[in-house]
Amino acid sequence: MPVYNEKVMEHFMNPRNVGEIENADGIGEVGNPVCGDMMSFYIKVDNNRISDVKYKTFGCGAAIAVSSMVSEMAKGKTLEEAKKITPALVAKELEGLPKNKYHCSNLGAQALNKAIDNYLKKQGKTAKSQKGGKK
Amino acid sequence: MPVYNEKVMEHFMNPRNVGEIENADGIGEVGNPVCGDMMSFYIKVDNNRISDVKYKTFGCGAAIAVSSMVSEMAKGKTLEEAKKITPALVAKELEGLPKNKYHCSNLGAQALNKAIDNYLKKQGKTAKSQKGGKK
Amino acid sequence: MGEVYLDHVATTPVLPEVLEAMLPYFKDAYGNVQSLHSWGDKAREAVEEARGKVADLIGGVAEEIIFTASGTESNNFAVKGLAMAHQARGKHIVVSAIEHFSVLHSAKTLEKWGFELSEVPVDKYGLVDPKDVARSLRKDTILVSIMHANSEVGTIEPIKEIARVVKQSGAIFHTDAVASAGSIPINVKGLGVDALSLAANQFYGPKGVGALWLKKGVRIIPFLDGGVQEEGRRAGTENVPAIAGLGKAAELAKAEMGARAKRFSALRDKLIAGLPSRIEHVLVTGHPTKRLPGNASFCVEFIEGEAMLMLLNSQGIAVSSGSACTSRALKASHVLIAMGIPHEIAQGSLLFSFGLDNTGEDVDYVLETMPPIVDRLRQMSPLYAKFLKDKSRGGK
Amino acid sequence: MGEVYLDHVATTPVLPEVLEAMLPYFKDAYGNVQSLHSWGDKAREAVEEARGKVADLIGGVAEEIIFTASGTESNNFAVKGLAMAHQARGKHIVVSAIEHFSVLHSAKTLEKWGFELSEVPVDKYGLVDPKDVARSLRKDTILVSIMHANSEVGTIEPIKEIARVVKQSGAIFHTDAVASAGSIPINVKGLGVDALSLAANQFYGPKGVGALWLKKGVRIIPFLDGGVQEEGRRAGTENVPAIAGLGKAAELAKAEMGARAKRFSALRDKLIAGLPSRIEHVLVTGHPTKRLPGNASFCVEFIEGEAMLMLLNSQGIAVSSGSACTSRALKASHVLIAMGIPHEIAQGSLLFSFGLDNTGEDVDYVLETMPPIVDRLRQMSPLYAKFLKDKSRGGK
Ligand SMILES: Cc1ncc(COP(=O)(O)O)c(C=O)c1O
Ligand SMILES: Cc1ncc(COP(=O)(O)O)c(C=O)c1O
Repeated sequence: MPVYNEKVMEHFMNPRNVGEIENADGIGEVGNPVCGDMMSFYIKVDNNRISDVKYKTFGCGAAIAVSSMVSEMAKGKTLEEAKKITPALVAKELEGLPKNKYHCSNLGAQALNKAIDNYLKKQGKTAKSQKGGKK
Repeated sequence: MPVYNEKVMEHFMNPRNVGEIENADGIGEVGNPVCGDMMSFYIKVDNNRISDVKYKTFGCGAAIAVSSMVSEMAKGKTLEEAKKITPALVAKELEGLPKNKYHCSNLGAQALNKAIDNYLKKQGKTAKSQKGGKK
Repeated sequence: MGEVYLDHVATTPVLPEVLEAMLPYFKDAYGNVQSLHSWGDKAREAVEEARGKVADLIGGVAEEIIFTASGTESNNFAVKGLAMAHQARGKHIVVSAIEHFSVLHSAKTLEKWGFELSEVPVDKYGLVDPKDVARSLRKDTILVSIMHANSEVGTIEPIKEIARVVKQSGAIFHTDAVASAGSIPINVKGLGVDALSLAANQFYGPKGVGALWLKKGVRIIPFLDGGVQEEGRRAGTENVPAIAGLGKAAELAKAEMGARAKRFSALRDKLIAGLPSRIEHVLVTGHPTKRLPGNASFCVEFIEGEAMLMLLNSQGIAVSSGSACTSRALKASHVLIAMGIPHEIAQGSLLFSFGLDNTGEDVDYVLETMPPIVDRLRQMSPLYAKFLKDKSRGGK
Repeated sequence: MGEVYLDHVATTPVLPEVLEAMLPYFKDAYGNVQSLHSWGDKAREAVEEARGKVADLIGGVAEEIIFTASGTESNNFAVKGLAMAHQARGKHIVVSAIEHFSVLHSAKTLEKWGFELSEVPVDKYGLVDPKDVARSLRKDTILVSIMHANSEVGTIEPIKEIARVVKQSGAIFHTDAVASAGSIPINVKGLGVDALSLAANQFYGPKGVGALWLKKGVRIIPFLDGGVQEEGRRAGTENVPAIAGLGKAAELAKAEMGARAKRFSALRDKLIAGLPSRIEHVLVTGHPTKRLPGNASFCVEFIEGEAMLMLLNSQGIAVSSGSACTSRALKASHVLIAMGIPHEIAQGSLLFSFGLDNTGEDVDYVLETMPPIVDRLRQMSPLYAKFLKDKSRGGK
């Protein structure tokens, strides 16, 4: 009885979209190595749509599989759609995660979200930020 | 690894001198069934010597083996010699008893002792008793 | 000379199928359940499969099963762990007078730790009256532990009725089913208990493994501190082969329970009918009908249990006794005493417990072997001599 | 793809001779040790024979051995039982910072019960300094528990020197030798300890059985309440087959200890020399010479242990890790942290532990398999990317 199901294992063994995007439109970093997991998500946005997504992940099998799954789920989605990717949805797409690994699905969704926020911030589209337009 | 050694087992399986002596010269009763063991010793005394000894015993394997051993040890001894049969000597003759059965060897020696005392008392030879000579 | 094992209450053999189920986990699939590699995977699989089977045996859910190393550990864990977890609500606990020492002494330890303990009495059959339980309950009662069946006299307690009473008070109800689980049908939901102990070696599983069923949501403080095994509720490397054995034994027990019980109770009834008809002054102990299928318990008057046991052993018959001499503590069975049996009669306790290898011929052999043994010991018993003389029973 | 088990620290397989020694006690000589008939006699014989062999392994006396169900139970029993028995003299206890959780969490439980706890630090090799122990001792210190060897980093502690210090204070000294007993020579008299824990599944014995050696005359409060087994010190039906297995494993360990240690340490040294020479930024953890023969432990920088472990497993190699992700509690090994290893490096912990089936080829296979795995994970590691950019180590 493996700890991870086949879907998770498949993503762990063959993670999609690994890497960095040079001059990414948005970057989101979450976690830190002290607690065991760290993810950096990079997105490219075209026409309000995530045209490319890459990530680097330091962490366990679940963290890697979650990163991979989030990247697949995000690709091609509009920013609004992508923002609706919740940890629960990620876990569901992975057909379940061990209880003590739930936080990994949180991290994945959070990192993507942060990357989107980072993009929006740069675009000056967030309420608070006036620094937009750097791109 | 049996709880009792072979010597004890042999005495338990073939106890010597079981029975009562009618018109015994001395009777000694010790123990009570509440604590699990009870022995009644009967002696016949001739010329200050234990010419016959019998007993009835309610109790465990050790109690029965001890009774048998005590009866063997006592037979033919003078009263003074018989009084020197200590629990330790009984246990030694039996080549050892389990720790929690030591009290059985106490009972055996005690019962014999009581029977001797009972005889002496009847003989009026104890300091306190003046009732001797009933025999 | 026969070789007749009639001491299944002490422990049962391991069935061939059970041993078969254990063997792979000694030498091949020997991994640690906590290991994150394929050796661990196989071990985990075995343990989770067994968890489901044990849950099935008692009508529980797999996640509610916590594996332990013995019935004793399950009882220590339940009594101490539940009392410690709920002491904020009160410090009073209730047990019956005939609990196994693993419950009774755990409760006494709690007493030393500042808890208060009440003991509910039993009647002459060893039955607990739910009304007595009700009377013992207080506002600060947090835990009641009453056994499902008593192994020494076979009496089966009215747990369902007791549970109803306990539940009304809000206390937690644990039952020690070590003597009954695997032998008679148990459904934890139907019984209405919160926790239940069982042990594999009572139903053809291996020694060294038991379980505590704990209703979902009931808090408990771990008894064994350490690693995160069993969802953090019981530390220590999981005993995979033994757990696999328990699982298999549970599966077989469930499947064959009816057939086994039928066979055992026929043997039991034959002995219970036969012995007192062949030997005078023999008392059947325990309840006439509410009793474990394989349990035939007696007190033989005027003689002592260990001596009988040894003479029976010399004839190849293995039984047990609750006499003072057979206990290391040199006290007659607290169960028999609680049932109101006088000490001197309790000393003659003898317990025959049937199992899968036994036949009607074994009973015949016992019925034939017992009378001369009893005779012989009575001939040397000062109590019997007294009785013959003046019909008096008991000590001086 | 190979099948290379390098996780003997998690558990060892049961040797064929050991299983052989156990088998008679499942189906034939299945009696209960407490039974007073011949089935009991056979069980008693097996247990007493094993008791002698376990005593022999550690230079103790048979009557000083108390059988338990695991290393965890031995440690709970020792720490709680000794503290409870001697609390009249004081309520202060001392442990090292790198104890196994079964000691550490037992000590924390005692803290909840009103005891005071001091933790002695270790140096970067995981060594306890006897002077630090001396400094921690107080007038009311009743118990010191410091492990004989640490399983995660292999470091062997100077128990003899520590014992000398502890003895001067009059405190009782327990050592957890679960990781070392059966692997390196132990003589309780020479060490000068009062109590010592060991477990069979660490040296080719079965799971589910351990022992506590307790010096004659040292008082302890039973941990498992119930029957009178083990001279009243540990209740519960004795696990006869497992105990027989422990005895056999102890006998074999004693006879073959030198040869085994020689083989294991050759494999260990080969890996310890080879891995850092093939992979950059690999740290050997634990002491360079004072270490268990079969233990090779590392931290691989910039990547995480579980991921490595899973990729190794996909290549048929079984190891363990002390990373946060491999622990249910999601905390990096307290051992590595106590040794001053930064959290982010501790996450890359990897532990290879050798056993009887391993060969030099297994080491070669590891040395060949590891570099691409490390590469692959580093390629996806944001920490490694940062390091390449600005030579920075650690998190944000
Ligand atoms: C009712 C009951 N509870 C608990 C136990 C303890 O079981 P063990 O000695 O296997 O731990 C027994 C043992 O016979 C029992 O009969
Ligand atoms: C040093 C040490 N102590 C105690 C234990 C606990 O042993 P177990 O889990 O077998 O109970 C271990 C387990 O690996 C250990 O390494």
